[in-house]
Amino acid sequence: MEAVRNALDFSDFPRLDLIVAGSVGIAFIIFPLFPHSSFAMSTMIQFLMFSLYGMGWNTIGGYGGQVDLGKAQYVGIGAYTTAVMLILWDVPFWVSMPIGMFFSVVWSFIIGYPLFRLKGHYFAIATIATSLVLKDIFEVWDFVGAARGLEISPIKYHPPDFLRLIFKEDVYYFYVILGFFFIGILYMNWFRKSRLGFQLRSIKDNEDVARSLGINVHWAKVKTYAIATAFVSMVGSFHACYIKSIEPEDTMSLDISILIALMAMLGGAGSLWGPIIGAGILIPLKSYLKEWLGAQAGMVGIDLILYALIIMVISAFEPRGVWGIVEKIRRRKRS
Amino acid sequence: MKSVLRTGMVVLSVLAIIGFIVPSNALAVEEIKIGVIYPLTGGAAAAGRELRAGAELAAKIANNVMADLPMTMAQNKGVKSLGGARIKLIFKDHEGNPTLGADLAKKLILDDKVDGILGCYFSSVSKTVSAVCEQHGIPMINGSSTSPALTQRGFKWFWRTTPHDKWFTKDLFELLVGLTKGKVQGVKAVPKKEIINLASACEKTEWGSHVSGLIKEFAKEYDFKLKKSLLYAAKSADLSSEVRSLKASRADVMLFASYTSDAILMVKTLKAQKAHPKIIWGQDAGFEKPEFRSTLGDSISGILTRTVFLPKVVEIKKLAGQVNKLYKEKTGNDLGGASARAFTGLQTWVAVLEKAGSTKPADIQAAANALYIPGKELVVPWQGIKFSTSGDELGQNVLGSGLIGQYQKGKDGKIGLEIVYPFDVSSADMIFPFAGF
Amino acid sequence: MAFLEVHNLTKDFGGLRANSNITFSMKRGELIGLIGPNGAGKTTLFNCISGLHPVTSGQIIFDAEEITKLKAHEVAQRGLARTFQVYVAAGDLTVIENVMVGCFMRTHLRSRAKAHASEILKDLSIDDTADYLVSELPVAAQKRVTMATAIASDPKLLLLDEVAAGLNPNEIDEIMASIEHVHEDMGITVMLIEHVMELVMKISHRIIVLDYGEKIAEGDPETISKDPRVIKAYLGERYVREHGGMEESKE
Amino acid sequence: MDILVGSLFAGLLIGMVLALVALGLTIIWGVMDIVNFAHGEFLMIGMYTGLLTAQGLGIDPLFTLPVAGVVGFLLGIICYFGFVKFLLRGPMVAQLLGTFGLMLFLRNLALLIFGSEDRALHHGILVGKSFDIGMGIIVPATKLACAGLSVAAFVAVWLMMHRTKMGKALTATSLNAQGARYMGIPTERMNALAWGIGGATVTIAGALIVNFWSVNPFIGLLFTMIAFAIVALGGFGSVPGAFFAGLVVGMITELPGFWDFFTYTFEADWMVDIPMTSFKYMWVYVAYFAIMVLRPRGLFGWKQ
Repeated sequence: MEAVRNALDFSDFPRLDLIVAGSVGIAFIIFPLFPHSSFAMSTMIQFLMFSLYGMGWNTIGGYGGQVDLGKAQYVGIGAYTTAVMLILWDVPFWVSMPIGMFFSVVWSFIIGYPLFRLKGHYFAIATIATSLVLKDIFEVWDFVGAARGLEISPIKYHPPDFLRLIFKEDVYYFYVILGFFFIGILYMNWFRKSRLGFQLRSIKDNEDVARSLGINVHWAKVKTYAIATAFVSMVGSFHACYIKSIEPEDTMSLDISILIALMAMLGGAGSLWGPIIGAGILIPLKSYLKEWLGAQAGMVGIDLILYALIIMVISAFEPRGVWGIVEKIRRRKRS
Repeated sequence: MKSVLRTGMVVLSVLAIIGFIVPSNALAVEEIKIGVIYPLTGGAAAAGRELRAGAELAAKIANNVMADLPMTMAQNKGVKSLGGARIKLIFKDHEGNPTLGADLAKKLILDDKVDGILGCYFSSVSKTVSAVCEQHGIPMINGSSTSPALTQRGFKWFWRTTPHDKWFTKDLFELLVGLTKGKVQGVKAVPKKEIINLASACEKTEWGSHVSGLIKEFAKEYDFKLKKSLLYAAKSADLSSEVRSLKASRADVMLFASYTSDAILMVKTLKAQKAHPKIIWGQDAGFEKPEFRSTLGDSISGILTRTVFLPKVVEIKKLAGQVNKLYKEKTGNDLGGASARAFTGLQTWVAVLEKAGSTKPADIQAAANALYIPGKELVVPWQGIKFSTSGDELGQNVLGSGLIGQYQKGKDGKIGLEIVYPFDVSSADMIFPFAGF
Repeated sequence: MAFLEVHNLTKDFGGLRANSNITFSMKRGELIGLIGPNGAGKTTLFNCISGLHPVTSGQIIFDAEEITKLKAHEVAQRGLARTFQVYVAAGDLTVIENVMVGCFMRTHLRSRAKAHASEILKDLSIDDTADYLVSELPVAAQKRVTMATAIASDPKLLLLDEVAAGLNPNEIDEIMASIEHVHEDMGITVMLIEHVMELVMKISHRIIVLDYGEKIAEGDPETISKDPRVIKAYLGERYVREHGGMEESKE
Repeated sequence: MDILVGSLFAGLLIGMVLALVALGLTIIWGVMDIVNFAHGEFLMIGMYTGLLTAQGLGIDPLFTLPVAGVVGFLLGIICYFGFVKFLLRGPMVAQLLGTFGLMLFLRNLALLIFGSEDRALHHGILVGKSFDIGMGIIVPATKLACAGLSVAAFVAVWLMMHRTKMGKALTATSLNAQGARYMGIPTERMNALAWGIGGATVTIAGALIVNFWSVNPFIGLLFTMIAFAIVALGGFGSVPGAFFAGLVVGMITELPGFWDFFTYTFEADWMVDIPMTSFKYMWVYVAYFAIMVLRPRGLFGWKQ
């Protein structure tokens, strides 16, 4: 009961935050009612997906300070579980998604247990390594289509199919992922106030102190890693139904892992709004910059150069991201 | 404080509102919009440029009268049955990313309201893009993706002009069998036991692993022994262990599916390791690229590659020569496999529209299914274009065919590709066995 | 029955012996001071007792249970809390959130943790800083926060590592009062490492002296202040110089 | 038998090449403890430098090594003072994020300037030469030169670290920057120097290996990952460790060869179908993971 109350309780935020968040939330809900381009719609869906990835990453990477660069493996597990189950046994999305989450969590325990003996960038690089290993396995595993991947045939199902999450119009996907998004925010709001959340923030502060306060540091990290994993896996399942075609090279690529981490860090790791702001900046930037600049001949890669520069400037001058700047200003105002 | 927050708020809302800005152009009657999705940036940007130039050239010919070109679309200004409507190409760049490809397809269909789609070179992207087209009932013509699976999905809105890997791989085995029967120009019949042992090395993404599977299949069917079949990581740092493995298999024929950098590295490593098979065959891609030739120089003499278009075709086919001239004026390069197929892809689009006389998807669908373009109107050496409308391969052009070329040193001392298969159009004697590096 | 017993505790770091054969015991309700020159192994001893460092040999018994092999968090859960000498609060926890981390050891409920934390803050009279980041506070307040956090876990034994270092005389008086409050009113057994002699001598029931990793003396403050070994090892260099002799400290 | 000896030898050779690639990272990451995800991009820049200098000036690629060294040294110094310096003030996360940014930046800058095509050297003393010395041992000239340079560079760096004042100052800085500062060591300059030397060694490596491998803007990441694995396996801070770890990784990449040897020796047909080559790099990552978890000091290192 208290958990629900905590999840719904946003009262510790300044009023301004809530007004902004509320109006943006309402804008999202009514967004499809206005005339919009399909490009804007798919950018929005991407934004929501990456916000959710970022929220998941934020639990372990932001609150826990453990920079994880291997999230793509869980995107893969979620997406593959849903796709395989749908194609082979016609299992609806709403069943296969939790199963995918279960598989992801199991895998996260298997690798998380040894993984969290590492710290700092040794940990970060090890997460990349595990993700690449899993990708290599999927690339030769015939049951999941090996490198050819899997395709959810668009002609086999009759959209709109709410059970299997097969739609023709993006707007359905938009509302599904928006639902996940709001649930994700509530969950994160609960998480940051929960015992585990507090423990994790204490771990990020100082592991020895955390230990002496009775926190099983290793276990707390493994548990949180599992939560992060479940988030990512859930969106991975959605990704499978949305894109309808998955292959290791695309779904489990290192780029996705990096993008997830970069976005959360850019927005502000360790805050509720950080990953959302990060995704809100980078996803439209990526899409629209590319549309405006990248497609011009001779400007190849200019969008990514700009993107890299933003990342470099942020990391050099305000490693706590956009939200870090906001908080800094607020604190200065107060004192 | 407030000002900064307000700025943040403004940024967020702007990002949200960007979506509301709609580029909704009214449908102009005199224009037919074809969305073209190619890899214009990223790893395959070089191919993307060729593809784009090929498609643009075809559009130019369709939109203008070029009476001396013996092809229907050159005789009219625009599409005649649609009142001379001009073809307008809208290019999009998928960067080799299937997810992005699907997004772009939606954008083209819903925002730009294109009448049809052409693309996408990468089979993986063609897969997602064709799925979007299928859902929205928008016709898509594919000119250059060779994964067999694409036309085996029962799609009703997807047509492919190029032959696919299954045919190409079959061509190879036909060539091998031809060798044993003495059908190859300039080579006496070779006892089968001399070329019975095969080994293949394919890069392990979608395309390479497909090819690898096909080689396995056909080796069984044609009764060859596949001694070694390996998949390697694309963009590999080093291939010496792979090559050693191939060598150790004592194969007579080595088969590859590699992109450019791997193809170059593979041949370099073969050379360094002094591998000495009787036949080296590449499945297009890297083995056909100009960089492959210029980097490796004379040492590639004798290597075979499958392709759909060789500069030699120009000598056989008058039309190809004419188009090649135009293409060279435009880009400074000769037509290649990528550009010729992109050209043909768009040519097919124009023919379909001409036949349909309407831009309604259903009319286009009917026209495409009933289409026939005779081989003499094509730049590529096919018998024509006619799509299958039944069976397990829907929308596949049944009149296409592949070529197998061999790098040979010409009279001018330059290394170039000569046609060795099909046997009836071969342009030179085949070098057999491979002389070694 | 002793409350905390340490038998022959030895701790090596590579070739370096930081604690050698230390034996002492502590009664429930006692307040013990642990002193010694820099590098004497005081903090290492705390680390060993609280389980952060595995001991090389020896035995630690806390409240009738052997805790030698237990991990730090298990030790803490049995009611043994500690503070840290250098408290790096780089993170984004506010004062009250910091204290709540301690409270969460005993409860899963946020509401209860929060209530308990505010109580403790009030108790240590730092409730006015509740919503500040720890790093924003002056040193004295930071020290209080570390104490508050440790107390929040409802310990039976509290190990305080130099809570008075770097404070001015006024602040030392305040923190002394806080320690006494914790010890007497809350009934928590306390062991403290301290360089500020006024404080140790005044409030300790008993003092243990370490030098070069070995226990060189143990006894009530008065005895210790007269012990020649102690004076030589520690007080001789510092306390005597600063305060001109032993006699004044008896006040 | 030939295949076993051949694989063994090839493993050693490629191992030395990879060790050379990792040497710069050993200094920057292993010794100075600054993570650098742009390491492979430095290599890529070295490759382009070698290639373009050779083609532009019409000289043999071998003579471009000093040019590449200078470019790499400057690149390292510029990166340090222009960027990395600021990262070090922030938390560890900033290093990860920032050097990732640097990686993206360099990669896409190269893409903008050079395009995405693969480029390769066509002429040169080393290009395309190899020697067959029997027993299945075949030595490509480029790799042999790389291996020679690798040994020389490792010896030089080792001597520098252990025999010169500068090297000791570097080590002191890495062990305890604050302490080193108190002792009058200009730590800022030491860090910059580490970046300069690290950059120079990797660009020289790049200019050399471009004799054999073709280059494109995307080539960096694979080498970054391999270099990470080598440094981790060798143990942080251990220069000789990195060299031997390079050899180990070289052997791992030759695993398919050993597999073949057993396949043919035992005539085990089931072994033929195991796709060992597709897992070539996977074993490197697995080795990294295993070493980090089981023996965090690495095989030969002294620092965690």
